[in-house]
Amino acid sequence: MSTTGVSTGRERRPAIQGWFTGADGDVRLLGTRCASCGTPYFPRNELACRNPRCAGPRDGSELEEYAFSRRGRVWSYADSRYKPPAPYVSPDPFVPYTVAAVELETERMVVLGQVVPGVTVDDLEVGMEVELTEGVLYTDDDAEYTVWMWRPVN
Amino acid sequence: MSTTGVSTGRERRPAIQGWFTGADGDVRLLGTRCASCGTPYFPRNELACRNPRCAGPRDGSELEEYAFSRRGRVWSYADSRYKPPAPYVSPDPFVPYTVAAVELETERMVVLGQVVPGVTVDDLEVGMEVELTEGVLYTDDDAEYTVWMWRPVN
Amino acid sequence: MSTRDIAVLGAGMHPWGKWGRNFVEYGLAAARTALADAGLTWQDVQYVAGADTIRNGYPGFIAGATFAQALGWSGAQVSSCYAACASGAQAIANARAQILAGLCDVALVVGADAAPKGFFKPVGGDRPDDPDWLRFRLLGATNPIYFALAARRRMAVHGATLDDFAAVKVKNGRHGLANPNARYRKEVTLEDVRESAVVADPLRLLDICATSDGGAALVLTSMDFAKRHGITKPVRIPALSTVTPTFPKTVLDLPDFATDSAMAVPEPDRPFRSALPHAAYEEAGIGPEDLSLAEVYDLSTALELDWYEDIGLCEPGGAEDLLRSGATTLGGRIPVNPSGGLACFGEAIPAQAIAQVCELTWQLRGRAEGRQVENARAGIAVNQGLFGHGSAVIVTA
Amino acid sequence: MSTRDIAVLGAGMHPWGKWGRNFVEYGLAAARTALADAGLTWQDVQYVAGADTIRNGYPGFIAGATFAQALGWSGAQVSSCYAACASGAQAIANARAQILAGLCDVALVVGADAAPKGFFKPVGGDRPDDPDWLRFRLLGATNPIYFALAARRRMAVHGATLDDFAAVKVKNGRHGLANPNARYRKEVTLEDVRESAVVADPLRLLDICATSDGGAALVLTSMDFAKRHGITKPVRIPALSTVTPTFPKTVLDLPDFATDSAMAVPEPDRPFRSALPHAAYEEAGIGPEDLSLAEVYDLSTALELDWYEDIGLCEPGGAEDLLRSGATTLGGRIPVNPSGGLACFGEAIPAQAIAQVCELTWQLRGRAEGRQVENARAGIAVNQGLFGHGSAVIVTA
Ligand SMILES: [Zn+2]
Ligand SMILES: [Zn+2]
Repeated sequence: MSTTGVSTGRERRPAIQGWFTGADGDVRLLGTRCASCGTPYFPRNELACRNPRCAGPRDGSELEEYAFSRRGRVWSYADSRYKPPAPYVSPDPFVPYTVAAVELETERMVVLGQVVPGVTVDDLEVGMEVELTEGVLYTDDDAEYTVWMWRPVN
Repeated sequence: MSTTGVSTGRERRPAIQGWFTGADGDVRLLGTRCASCGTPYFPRNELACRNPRCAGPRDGSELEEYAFSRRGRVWSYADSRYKPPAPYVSPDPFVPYTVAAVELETERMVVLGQVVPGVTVDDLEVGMEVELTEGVLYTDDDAEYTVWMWRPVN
Repeated sequence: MSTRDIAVLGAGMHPWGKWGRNFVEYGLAAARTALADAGLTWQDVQYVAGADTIRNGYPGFIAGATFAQALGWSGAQVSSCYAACASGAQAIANARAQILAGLCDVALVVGADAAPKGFFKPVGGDRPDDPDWLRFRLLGATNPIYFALAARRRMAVHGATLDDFAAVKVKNGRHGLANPNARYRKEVTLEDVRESAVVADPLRLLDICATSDGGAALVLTSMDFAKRHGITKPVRIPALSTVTPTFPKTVLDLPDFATDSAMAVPEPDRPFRSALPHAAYEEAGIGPEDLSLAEVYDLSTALELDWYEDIGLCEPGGAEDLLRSGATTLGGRIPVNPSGGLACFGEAIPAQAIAQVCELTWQLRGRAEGRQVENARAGIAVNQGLFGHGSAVIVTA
Repeated sequence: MSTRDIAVLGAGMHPWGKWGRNFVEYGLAAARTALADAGLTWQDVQYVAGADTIRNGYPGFIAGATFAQALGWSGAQVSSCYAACASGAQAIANARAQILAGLCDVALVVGADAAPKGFFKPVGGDRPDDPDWLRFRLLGATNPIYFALAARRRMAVHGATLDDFAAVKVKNGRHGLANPNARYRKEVTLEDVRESAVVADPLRLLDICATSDGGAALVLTSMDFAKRHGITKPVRIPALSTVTPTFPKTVLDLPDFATDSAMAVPEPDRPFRSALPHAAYEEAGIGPEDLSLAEVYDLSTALELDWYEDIGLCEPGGAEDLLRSGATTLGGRIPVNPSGGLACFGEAIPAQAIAQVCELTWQLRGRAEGRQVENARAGIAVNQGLFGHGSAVIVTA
């Protein structure tokens, strides 16, 4: 197994369906947005708008597909130096990874994501601009499983 | 796998340690008994006597080993016609089994157990005398796992 | 009016069934229906009491917060409780205490479940220290085995017949025909029950309740709030009991391997299942003779008969005669399970005790269309779950 | 005396550690110690409130009943609740409401845990619908990752340094030296913290609390009962808050993938973590200036600094100066975590919020040997857990 992001020639599959989309250069987080009050949701909310003052029907019919901004600014960041427990699928030996919390200006919210392999906490700063891409989270004999990842904008 | 009770020549191991003991003819349920108030416990209670009016120290030191009566009378009985879910280890194909709740006169309590294979609900009656024996609960490649079972006294 | 009264201003359910969706959806729908029924909004709610489900991941362990988030974080106080089949009643008890303490005026109680198919089984993993795991492993003692042991005992001691058990199913099936929230709305005949497969002798498939998806919710308020809200004669909850057993507990219950021993201390005067309603009657200052109807936990048909005696509708051993007399059928003296009971609903664990109180509320309002008990003035809802849990709730007009 | 006062007559713990025994044993020991401290017996208890553990099988899901059975079925009323780190506080809230409602006079609150080693992880099984499962699967977002994100944010916004974080550990380590219930009773130096391995940058091993076994219990009574029992000036709980967040929740918490959006509705005036003590201050009619001490949930050293601001000991951004001034050290103006906090205990989830109130009780009685806050008159205990849970409890002399 590998999380290096280096292609192994296996099929690529999203590690979760419907949470992100697009090819490199236009990867977007997918969620939903309330057509009544405008609140966007990630992960997707299909049940009912959760704004308690929303005037919409709040039966789910008000929620439409929504693709989030591609770029944001680092709100904070951290890394993991030790192998986390399952259900995280870890390569052997374990490879540390970095996580960033990123503030999206348009959506006025903070979204977590792993940072692309090779970028460490030393390369990050609060306020730094980052953009969304896709990276390999883990691999098995069948496929490479991908997830959304943040990477610094050069 | 088999629960027929027919020996397969594999090693016999109790399916659980310390709940019963003895060879055929003197199989006993093992539990504990409060040395202060005399209350017996099955399954074994090593924590503290649960009689709220017990005058004992109730720190576990009052609980001593106790072997239960070998014989009792059927309080009720039932069977299972469909394969139960795990963690029950079922043979394939499934073999129905019978369970009896047995009243122990000395201990003034009712204890559940499977009934030996071959005895069905048609062979049982409330009030019937039964005695404890050991039977095979399930087998795997390594061993036969045994458990306490009730059988009618002829 | 007792100082222990609280008002039931709203009741709502998500219909029971096998819908295959997330439990949050059922709870949310039930909550919205109950709020609409009360003429209140989510913003009016100061306290949310959730009844947990332990088979739906972390959101189920914290049902109160899960429902509060789904309704939209509002800063309300919250609690989540679990007590097996009595979970819903404990959630009502939590809300009631908050209201009676003057800590809040308006509380929302919600329970919902998305149930697995087939036998209930322990939550995943190898847990040889857990009696709920061990009873499956060492005995194959599924829930129906325990129900069957109680049924067979009743046959031996009180002369119940298989047809008595079947008659309970036939009665409840008929009661639930017009209940829009029931999962099964189909006439069942004695023949149907007799011909259904034996699951755990002496009980057949149609004697044992299924597991269902469903949700139920109540809006509970102080009597003062109800009055200010313009409801001068609300349905009320004057009493609720969640007592535990008294040592020695000499009746075998799920998931026990054995009863307590009565060697050192004699059996209590009142066995556990009858202690539950007894405490509620004492609190309400009424007795079984004051009841217009009862909702009892018919996990099995035979268990409904036990409840007749436990809630005091007849003496021990009298349940078969009471059933045969028609007294517990709609139109009889004291209809039991006019909703159709678990026989028509199947069990959605944390929702069920709340649903019982919803039914009593509708009955006492005179709005239980197609299953209305005439002149209903007072009702009781009782249940029992694993590990010394149970409840009795008294509801009055 | 407020009409919302209840009396704390007894407090007890099982020492924290890694004992490898069943959680029931810890809860039972804590309950017995609390009862003895109160001069009451188990037979006096009318209501048992258990705080659940979700990692110890079915008995953990119904902790109230499990402890009631272990103490010996007595017919007491029971409840079991779960609210992540706030579980213990919700159990106290349940008992308090019962007492204030006049439904009982004497309540026992118990929480205990036997914790797994290492990172907390989701309960077993594949659960791709459960956010607590998904955050591990898709992000590797362990608890320390969230703590580290908050710590780094604090460094960037408020200029906290790694040595500030380490100083919290040094302070709490010193506070806990003489605490007989603490797991770690060893002086820790700045060097020790600096040299400990980085777990989740910027946090080191000694910045992050361990997971422990432990138990805590309280005997709570009505003020009238306390008086009849001869205790005219008991330690009291005049206020307790378990408020939920207000939409939009704009602070990232476990196990979130994202905050709520503030597009449609502006952020609430008061973020979640400061809303918790605010509601309790309002209820008690006191403010942070009235506090003698505080027990705050130092899941990480950095988080203790956030709490200084959230409970109003200083303005946002002032925590580092407050810490450096020595005000929060024993002997200072407002000692924080005189018990040693999670730094010395490690977390035993359902017991922790109860243990905080035990410490406040002992401090307010003037019996916190070796760590006594001078003239302690009022204290606050706060915590926060997953999914919009948290609590603030005010305790007064
Ligand atoms: Zn909306
Ligand atoms: Zn004893």
